[in-house]
Amino acid sequence: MSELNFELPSRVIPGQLLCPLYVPTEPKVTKYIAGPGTKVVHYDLNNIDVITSTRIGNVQVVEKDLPNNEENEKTTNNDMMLIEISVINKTTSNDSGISNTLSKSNRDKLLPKEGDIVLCRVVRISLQRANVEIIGFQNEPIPIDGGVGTNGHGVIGVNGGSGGATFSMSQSSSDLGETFRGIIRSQDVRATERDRVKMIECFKPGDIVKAQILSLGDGVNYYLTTARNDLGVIFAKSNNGAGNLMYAMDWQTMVSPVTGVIEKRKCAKPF
Amino acid sequence: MSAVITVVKKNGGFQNANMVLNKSIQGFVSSDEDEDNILDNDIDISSSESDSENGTSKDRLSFQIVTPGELITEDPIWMRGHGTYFLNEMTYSSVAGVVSRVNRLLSVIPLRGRYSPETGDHVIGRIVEVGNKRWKVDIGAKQYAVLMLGSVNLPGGILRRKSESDELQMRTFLKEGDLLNAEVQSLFQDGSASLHTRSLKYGKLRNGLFIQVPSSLIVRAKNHTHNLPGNITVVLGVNGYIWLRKTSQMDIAKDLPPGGSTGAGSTIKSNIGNQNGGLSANSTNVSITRLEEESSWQIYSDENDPDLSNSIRITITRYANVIKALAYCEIGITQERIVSAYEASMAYPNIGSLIEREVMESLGADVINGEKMRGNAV
Amino acid sequence: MSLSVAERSYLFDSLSSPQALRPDGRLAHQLRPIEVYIDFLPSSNGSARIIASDGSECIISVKSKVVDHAVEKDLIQVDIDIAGERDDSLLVESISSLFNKIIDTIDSSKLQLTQKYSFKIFIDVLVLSSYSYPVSLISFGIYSALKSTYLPKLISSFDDLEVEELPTFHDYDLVKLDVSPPLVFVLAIIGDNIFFDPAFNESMVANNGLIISWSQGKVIAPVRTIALNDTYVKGFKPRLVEDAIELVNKYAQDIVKTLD
Amino acid sequence: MNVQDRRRILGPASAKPLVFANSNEKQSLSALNNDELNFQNGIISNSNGSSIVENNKMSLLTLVYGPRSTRDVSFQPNCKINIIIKSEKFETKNLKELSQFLISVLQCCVCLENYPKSGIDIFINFNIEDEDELVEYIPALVSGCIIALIDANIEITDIIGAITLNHTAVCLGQNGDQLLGLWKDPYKFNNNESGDYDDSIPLSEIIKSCQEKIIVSKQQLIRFISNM
Amino acid sequence: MSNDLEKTIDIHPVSFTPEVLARISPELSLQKHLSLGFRPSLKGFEEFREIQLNEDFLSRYGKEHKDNNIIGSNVLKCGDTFVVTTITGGIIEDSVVYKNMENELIGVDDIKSTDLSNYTSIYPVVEVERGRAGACTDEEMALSQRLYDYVLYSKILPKEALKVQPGIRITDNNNGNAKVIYPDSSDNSTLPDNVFQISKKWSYLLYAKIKVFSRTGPVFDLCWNSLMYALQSVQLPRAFVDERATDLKMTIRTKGRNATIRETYEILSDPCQQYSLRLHSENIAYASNYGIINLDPEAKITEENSDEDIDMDAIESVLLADLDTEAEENSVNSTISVISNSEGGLKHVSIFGGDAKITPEMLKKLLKLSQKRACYLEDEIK
Repeated sequence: MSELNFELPSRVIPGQLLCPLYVPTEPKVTKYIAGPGTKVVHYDLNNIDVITSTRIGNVQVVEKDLPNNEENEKTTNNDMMLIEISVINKTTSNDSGISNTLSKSNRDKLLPKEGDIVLCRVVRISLQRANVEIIGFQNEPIPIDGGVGTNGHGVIGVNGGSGGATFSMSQSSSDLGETFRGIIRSQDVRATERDRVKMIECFKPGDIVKAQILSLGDGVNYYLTTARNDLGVIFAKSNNGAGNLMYAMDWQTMVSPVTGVIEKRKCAKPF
Repeated sequence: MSAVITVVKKNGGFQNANMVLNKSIQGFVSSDEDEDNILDNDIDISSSESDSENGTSKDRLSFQIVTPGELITEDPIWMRGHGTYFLNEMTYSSVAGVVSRVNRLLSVIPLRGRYSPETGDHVIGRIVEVGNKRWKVDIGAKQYAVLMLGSVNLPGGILRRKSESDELQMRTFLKEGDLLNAEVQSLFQDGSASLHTRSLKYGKLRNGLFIQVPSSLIVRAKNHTHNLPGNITVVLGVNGYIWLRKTSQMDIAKDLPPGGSTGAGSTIKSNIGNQNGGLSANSTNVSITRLEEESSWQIYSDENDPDLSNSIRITITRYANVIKALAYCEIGITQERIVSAYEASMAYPNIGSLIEREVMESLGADVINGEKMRGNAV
Repeated sequence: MSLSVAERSYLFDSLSSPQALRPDGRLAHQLRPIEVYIDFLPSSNGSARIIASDGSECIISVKSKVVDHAVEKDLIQVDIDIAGERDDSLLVESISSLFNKIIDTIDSSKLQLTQKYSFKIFIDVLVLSSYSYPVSLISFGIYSALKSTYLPKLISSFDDLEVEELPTFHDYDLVKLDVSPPLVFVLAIIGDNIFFDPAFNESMVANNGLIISWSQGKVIAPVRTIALNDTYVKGFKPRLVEDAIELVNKYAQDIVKTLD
Repeated sequence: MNVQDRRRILGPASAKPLVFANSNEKQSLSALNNDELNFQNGIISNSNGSSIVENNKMSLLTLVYGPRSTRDVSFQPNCKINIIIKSEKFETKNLKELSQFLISVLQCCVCLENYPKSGIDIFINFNIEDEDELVEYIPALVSGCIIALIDANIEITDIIGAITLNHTAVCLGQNGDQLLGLWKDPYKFNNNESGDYDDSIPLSEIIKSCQEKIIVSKQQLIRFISNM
Repeated sequence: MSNDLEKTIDIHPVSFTPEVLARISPELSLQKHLSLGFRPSLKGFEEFREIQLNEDFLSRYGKEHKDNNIIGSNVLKCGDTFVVTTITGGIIEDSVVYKNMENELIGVDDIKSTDLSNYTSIYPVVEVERGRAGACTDEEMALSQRLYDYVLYSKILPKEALKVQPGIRITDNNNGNAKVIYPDSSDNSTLPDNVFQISKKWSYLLYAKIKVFSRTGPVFDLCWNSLMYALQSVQLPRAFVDERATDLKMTIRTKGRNATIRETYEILSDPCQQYSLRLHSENIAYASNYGIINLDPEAKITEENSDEDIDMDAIESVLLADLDTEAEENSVNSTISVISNSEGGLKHVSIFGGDAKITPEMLKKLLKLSQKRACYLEDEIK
């Protein structure tokens, strides 16, 4: 990494200026790119664009290769150096042992985004697809309120009963995961023999599934896939949820160690 | 008149509302008489002279404009079409509009109302929803139109096969809010339209301004994209959606005569004549040669050209106001009229004054008078 | 309805350029023409119907009632309804809160009938359709309606503290209500430019908006900033407030003249 | 309200709330005006972010929920901010107007484009409200929202400073170079004799003096955020 | 097939953080914790959460003088959760029906103070803040109703304590100074006797607004305890009637209509004089809750005797005090709620059987725990 010709603060708070977009350094002009945790903001006072931090964390600087497509040829010359500047959240940087193989950035997992591995619960299946609700990310802390409200008087959902009617607000439940919905289409269940997938032999309502986000989908649903060995059902109970917990035997069978019941699922490879 | 705001103030609202309605109807009629364009060839409004052969109820049938509930005819010989209903052997109108008779079919074409798509219409639409392998498009009709993923050209050339990744990244091609022009490919059972953009003259719209006029003012024609003086191109969607943009290379090429010419958008007038003739063959020529380039990602770009000069923008604004003035005067909108109104508007150096009622009315009058003088009018 | 990215950048570039080109060619301080029909509701004390050139329309009715002003403090009350919006939606409630504050600045001593009783004025606003933030339209409507309001003429005596009597009125004679309601202007800030009366497409690219009230020759409170869309909103140079107030002070008088 | 709320136990309808007679020993509020705000964050575990902002006249608890999914069926590329202020003292209409104002202000700094298809819901609860005017709460409300948003790990481009001066609230960004929000209400001389209101000061001057004060007044907030 | 079975009885090696596991499989999470000897909240089985009290700093009679209408308050913090209770007052004119009833009662000599009709309740509105708007949830409605009922049946709040004994505000004709005189004050000898003969009677009403923040588990006992603390802090203001209002009659003649008589009694609260609400303090009791759950033999299966057949009689169940966390709330179906005072007097017990094995020993134990808890809670306020 090349030397910076100005001091970057190590720890920053939102709104703190990091650097301008271009810095005339010798022998090359340095262009900074706003990475995760930063944003380009126009400053009225000096009438320049600068990169500002958008979260609390530590500054990280990574040199990037010059992209070699035609667009850049017009504007940049070879005397330019690209540096991506980003702010890494203190919590994420601390437990660096957890790394997500798919998402390159360490951006906080506030929202599911393309490529993320998520855990979801199957709520409905049809011939073409399984509807799921996303309940969290793998190995990411999640908000505590899951929407249960028992008080010795039975289970009452937070948006259940007459309290269900809400208006103007985003959602009634307080939890992020509980309310984002997703779809696993039959062709996205597995990588082979995709045309012959029978949804009923892959998922059952109530199963906990590990899946990857394919796309943001439409207004309501994310599109998810389980077409990988390590993706699929991880928790399931036999007899449509009435029986015992089952464990994966191979990639399409699960068994309950207590009762010996065997059911079909598209399992995540457990090892 | 104040430069800041003009206020028309009247006592009693609803009576005046009637006056406005009358005026608009008259406007419609007058433009009707002036220009046959307003009506399609297949619709024949019989005037009182050329009335029905049996001629039993000549006085009733002589009404050209009817209001809902108005008796059209007592003669049961007519087949009842859209906009009519039948009660006690008599045919009444169910909308406010113009009576139309085609052979034995009697229908009323509403003066106002939502656009009803027909196959082959060149329309402009706005994406409202990205769905499963299709986009929902607002074209101002009763239902949203559908644009299937298979009905668009994707980056990488026409012959490219649609892959699954395309389904997942449909939003990168067209997303909510995007404007495009397209052709109505077919109609579904319920009257909603299925669109396609499989031609280089269709696709995402950029470099300009969107305005909307009642769809009844746009006349269906062979060509709906016109290059106007001042390096401006207008796309007149049949649905009343209009796009004004800076003339692009494509637009110029399209207007060139088959032999090829150097004048970029210079000879509009000459083009008007040969548009019907040489155009279709010509545009396909261009398409093939430019296929490679235009099928790249650029056709779905959201970026405007960097060289949209202020003078272009001002001209676009002037055209937009001129078209709105024509719409205000309920004059059918054609390329010739836009140009003639544009020329007339040059009398007003301040474009902002074109939004005033008197100015709009005088512009409309200028256009009509101009046509009368030239003898275009019927 | 949202605009496409290309449309928005076209609009934003035009509007934020030093020449400040508006999509309909207006000058920065020019408002769109409006049509006002007054006194169109025979059973109201005053009414107005106001139509903007983009088809936005709102109707206003003024009704009155005799109240004991010792009991009822607020003598003018505005009730706002916007077609297609719930009564408790953020838009309706905040506009209605704003107008009740604005109306509060009207000198209500003109409504006093006797030492004990006053007229209470109810202004009902119904926005039939609106394509941009409707406060300006509503305030012009309220202005026209109040200016055309006639109230029954009092024939009983003014001094009624001793005599326990309700005010009585002339059978048909009416008195014109003499108040000067404030006007409210919406200004859009785009780049470093300020625009009066932003149209729908201008609002969609506005960096910020200002609501400025004006009455009898000067800018009065309430003054507010307001986001006119949810994509382009950002801060602006503080001195623009000064410019905006100056603009309002300069042109509001003309507007009042044309409204009258 | 004619509609009886049958979901809550509200007691007999004929009852009237206690009305306290005007006390003559009412202390003047302006004496306490310069009280510094105290901040706290992350107290509420079932929300994504939370903050408490208090001084001896107010205590407000701000909760941030989200970004979370919305009920909007159409795709939204940006996230929507929603604010609900709960207060016993002020009318809902006024609170909603204030909510709309705060949403406008926060839109200037929250990176909305990072959170597609979602909404950020902010709930503000007043625990103590001893101030007579809503406008006086705006600095605390803005600070509360900012801390709670940071606590929820939501990205923001600026720490907004807000000052209320002469019954006018001014929200400034970029160290005072940008005006993000302005709120001025018609102020009536109430029975209380606060003489700190002067109508003759033009708005631009108020803004100017706010610009001068902003750095100092933001200091404490920034210090707190740096230690979060 | 049997081959497959043998080789795949392995424990799932996919690992999750405890939070994630609690969300995706609460039962498993709970059982795993219990098999290790503690609970998901890391408490012991019979351990309660610490509580912190912040009594009565919100009300007008709190440490700092405030100009609000709150006459009693409490902030109770328990673990992460905190409950804010504010009590406001109202005044109602006693209805005729009530007066008649009272006369009848007076006619009977021995009014039992234990008669339920001599007690009233507080009107509670519970709000559990969970980031939602709109109508109240079933949980909130159920909580409010339980609080209302239990306050009434506990006989804490005697109607007598809420009677208003209004004073009279007299305006001195000479200097215009207003002065409030109460029937029991010393300097009322100068007044005519009939001045306190006001024909109407009033009672105070109490309203409680209970806001629960940061809910992590069942909250009824927290709400109840907070309400108890708040009730004990309530100060009722003295109320007075304006002299002019005591016998105000006004006739209004409207044009052509009947004359109407308007009579108003403006009853105002004295901002300076107040007295503590007299509760039946021996009836004050505190709430606690318990859960009983069967230990899942599967959870221990790896440690020992995995081959042993599971004997249904040998299923062990454990008693958990003070349920908390999502995992417990979701998986513990047998719950017991107790309201008890420090002497062990029970005001309320409810047991929901669920599926767990509840032994009499457990019940005895939990009653003892409740008493201990009540002692602790009672000491907190002193």
